[in-house]
Amino acid sequence: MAEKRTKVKKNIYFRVGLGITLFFVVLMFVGLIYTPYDPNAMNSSEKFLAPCLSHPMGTDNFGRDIFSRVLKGISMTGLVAVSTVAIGGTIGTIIGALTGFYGGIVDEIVMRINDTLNGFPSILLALVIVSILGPGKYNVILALGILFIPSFARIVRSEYINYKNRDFVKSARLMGAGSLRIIFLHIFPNILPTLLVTITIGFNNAVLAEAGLSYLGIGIQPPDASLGSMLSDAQSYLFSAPWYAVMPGMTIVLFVLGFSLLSEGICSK
Amino acid sequence: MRIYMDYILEVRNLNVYYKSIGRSILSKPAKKQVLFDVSFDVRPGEILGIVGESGCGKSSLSKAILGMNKMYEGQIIHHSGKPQMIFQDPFSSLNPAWRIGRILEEPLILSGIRDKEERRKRVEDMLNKVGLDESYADRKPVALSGGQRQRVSIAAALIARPQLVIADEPLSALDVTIQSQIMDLMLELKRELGLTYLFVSHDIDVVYQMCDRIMVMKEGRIIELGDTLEMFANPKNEYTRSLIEG
Amino acid sequence: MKYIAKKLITLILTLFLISVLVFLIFQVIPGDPVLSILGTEATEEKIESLREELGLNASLPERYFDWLSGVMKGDLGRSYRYKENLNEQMAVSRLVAGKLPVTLTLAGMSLLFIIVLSIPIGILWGGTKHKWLDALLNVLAQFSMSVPSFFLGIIVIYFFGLIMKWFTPGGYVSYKEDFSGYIQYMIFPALTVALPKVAMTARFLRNSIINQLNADYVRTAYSKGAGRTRVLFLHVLKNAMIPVVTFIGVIAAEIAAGSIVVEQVFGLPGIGRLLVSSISTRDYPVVQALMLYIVSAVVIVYFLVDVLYRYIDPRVEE
Amino acid sequence: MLEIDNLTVEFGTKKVLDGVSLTAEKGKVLGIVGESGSGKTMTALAVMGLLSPDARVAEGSSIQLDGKELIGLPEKKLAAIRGNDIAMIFQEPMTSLNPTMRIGRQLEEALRLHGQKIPSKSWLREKVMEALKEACLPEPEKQYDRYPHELSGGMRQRVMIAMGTICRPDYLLCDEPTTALDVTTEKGILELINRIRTEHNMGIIFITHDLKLLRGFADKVAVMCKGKVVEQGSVEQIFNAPVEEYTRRLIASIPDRQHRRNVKAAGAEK
Repeated sequence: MAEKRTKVKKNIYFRVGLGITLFFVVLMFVGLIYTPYDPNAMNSSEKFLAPCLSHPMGTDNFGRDIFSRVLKGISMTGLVAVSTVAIGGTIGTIIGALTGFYGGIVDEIVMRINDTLNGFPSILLALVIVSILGPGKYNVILALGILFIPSFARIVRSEYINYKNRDFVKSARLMGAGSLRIIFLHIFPNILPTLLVTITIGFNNAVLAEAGLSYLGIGIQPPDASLGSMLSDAQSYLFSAPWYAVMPGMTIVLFVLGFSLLSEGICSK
Repeated sequence: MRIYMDYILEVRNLNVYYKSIGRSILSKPAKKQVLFDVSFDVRPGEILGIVGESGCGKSSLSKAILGMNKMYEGQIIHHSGKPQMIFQDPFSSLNPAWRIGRILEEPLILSGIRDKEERRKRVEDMLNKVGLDESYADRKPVALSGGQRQRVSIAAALIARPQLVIADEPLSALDVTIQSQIMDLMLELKRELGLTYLFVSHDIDVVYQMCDRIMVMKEGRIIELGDTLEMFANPKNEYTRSLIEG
Repeated sequence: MKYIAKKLITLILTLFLISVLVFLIFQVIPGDPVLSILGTEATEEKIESLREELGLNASLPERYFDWLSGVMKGDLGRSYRYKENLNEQMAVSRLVAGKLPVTLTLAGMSLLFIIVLSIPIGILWGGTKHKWLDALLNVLAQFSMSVPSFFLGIIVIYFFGLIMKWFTPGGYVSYKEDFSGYIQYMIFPALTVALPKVAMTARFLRNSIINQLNADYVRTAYSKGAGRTRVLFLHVLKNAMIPVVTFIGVIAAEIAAGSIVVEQVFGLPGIGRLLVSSISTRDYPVVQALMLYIVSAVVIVYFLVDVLYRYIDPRVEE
Repeated sequence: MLEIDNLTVEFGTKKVLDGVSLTAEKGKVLGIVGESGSGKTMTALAVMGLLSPDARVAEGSSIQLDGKELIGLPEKKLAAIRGNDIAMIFQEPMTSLNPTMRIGRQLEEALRLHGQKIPSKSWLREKVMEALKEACLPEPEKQYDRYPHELSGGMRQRVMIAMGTICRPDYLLCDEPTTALDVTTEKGILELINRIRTEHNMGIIFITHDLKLLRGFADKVAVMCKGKVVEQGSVEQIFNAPVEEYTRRLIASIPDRQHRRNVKAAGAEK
């Protein structure tokens, strides 16, 4: 095992990525229960304060503390992304596993549907679903969840096609193992590394998609805080209070960067 | 029907077909015939060699016998429990995500042995039988050499006590020195566990030493079948002679 | 040729599936279109006549084929919100026609930027021997892929617009009036859409080059006495470029997604912005038409890329 | 004369080659036999200067071609030698040719790299035709414009041999050229290599893991194991009077029919 550990140590991406990700995960949980100020409390006397000691990220046009709003935003975005990946991931993996393993007509049809959904740019499909169900965090989660099923299905399917003809699957069948046992017990552990990388990439896309929707005003609605909606408000005060846009923006960037470095670390391990 | 077990496997007028990949899901997939009216019997305890150049249908025959390819006409009558297979490529025949112990435990679980302790004991016993010590149980296939992996896949095939074992080119992926060790191992295990081998190979020398009887195949047909020594003494068929002189 | 015919069938099949999907989505929406046009106090027979006119009473398949034949002829139905004149609803096709060129220019220019920028960077990145350059480019790529397109847009506006004053933010100039001004303005949104994709494509090309460099034929080329640059440009590049073509096809969908958001940031009157506003005002015929346009365009790009892949890779059999 | 003297190559701390000393002569076949991982391919790559960047050639190693030291030569000079003075062919015919370049052009490249003056395009094409004919490729005109994937394994190996010998190098390194081929094609390739050796007085260094191949083919044989030359000598001396235990075991493992038969029969009585 020693040899493996040094490889991980040497792998900078993994360590930096893990560091940033853990930092944000902590912030996510902190944001749920505590924020230095009430994120919605307006304070006209402290409008457009530049980042200072009392307000590490400054205040916005209503005098609200940006840091508290960003904290709330991180936990909201994080929760949305996690639930999205959970929905899309599980359903997509099951569909991918079954179509990949069994193949045949069902596989053809599912693949055709997948191609069609692939045609929808990520934002567009979410836009449509949200326009039907109306904005709000639960609809965003559902919209993004559905959106992620095809990408998970496609990746898991190609893994299963790669493994299903391997000799160890044939020998398992000869020994009397049923198909389901082969799918989940024999093949599944082999695709975990790929699945893990897909999950981290999926998480990133979910964060970016949610922020995009909220920026367009049809994602998470006030009073729920979202980094995306903060950015759309901040755009009109770009000249007078640039930090109002930079702070939430950089938070998203670091959040996503952390995860992509982590996934880079995992797949090069 | 015979009352006493004269044959462990009977194959009668076997024609095997393959689906060539159809143009698309719409057009009917064209059927390509690979085996033509193959008939032979296998006696319990013998090693029947199946030899021929690549593409002569010997692998298709073993797949049909093992039920991996259902598209055939004719009869395949098994008089023994589930036949097992030893594969050619040691790198693909073991589940890379599992430890060796777990790989060897699977056939026992599938044959209904509930008691974990008994399974562990039989795994260790089998590892020793194939010349590996118990510590290999905790390793993953990636940590083993080609020869060691082939020993594990033989152990996996035999641990559930099959009677008929089909070895499809078990040696050709290994180095020469290791090949002879695996040959000795297979012979020893056959004697100890009273097995019957169907030994598929393209290498006439290997088949000569391992097999009691040899079946020579060419383009999906059996062109000669007989006792190894007689066949090598005076091969009846021209093609067999060219194989032997080599 | 047979391959292309087969691929054409799948394309038509997929387009058909898209139209069905798009149509069905908008049948399932709660709320009655007639009411949203006429408003709640409209009289009974006015509602009835409009319902009849829009053919809402017909059965589902009938309405579908009626809608589909309309689409074929370019009539995409009537918008709920926009009025042609006092009592007539604006035809969606006319509404869209005015805005389509803006989005097409945006997508086209960003695709151009992607190709022009990512290929040289990818070659430099894949071919370089220096470990530090490889690591530096990787961090830069990771960074630019993590920036959401709207935030990147804001940075571009702030930096190039407000500070460097290379363009006036929000100063969109229509192509009808001043074409060169239009293009000058469009450079910045196009760059915003393109940048993260440039990083992705460059990294994809880098990995493809490195894969090819490990191939056996490269070792054969060296054993013939070829030098490093000759091997890179004459042998490796062509093989490495083949998968990049499909990759660029794949990100076509993301270019469309990027343009929708970036049009919002830069205030461009493209179909992306129209789509967003129609969604928030629930103007479904417009949303339906735009979705059909965007998705069909993306799927057609997939088809073209697939055919191009067939053409440049001799190994791919019929 | 191609002399390899005390060649030692290290990957990080692991010694991949340890004091390898071999000599090859023009017109003669030097067979190098050993199991996978014995360093036989590494030796050939070292001679061609194609070792991977993280491999380190230790002090005191020397590879001399007719007295000229190759180790330490600048890349440019080495490139001039590769293909012209020493050529190499490889084991995997499937992947050793550029999949998207026509056969003719890949052969032309060998000439372009080393031919001082190329009078005309037709001279080039004609030279390539000549090489293809010499390698006994059926209908060379048709092969010229074909892509590698349109040829069989055996034909591709013939193209490789044509490519390696088109500039008439003094030495041809063959790294298990027939391992991936079936028996009949293998015989054809060995005959072709032999014919080229005699016609152009070319030195052949033939690397294989299959000792019985060298019996009627090589003049000298070197046995390698774990990066060392365990034994070397004339082919008769190696086959009939092997000194080292490892060589004896290698010979014993050649499926010698009678020997194995007895083992099986002996076992049966037990």
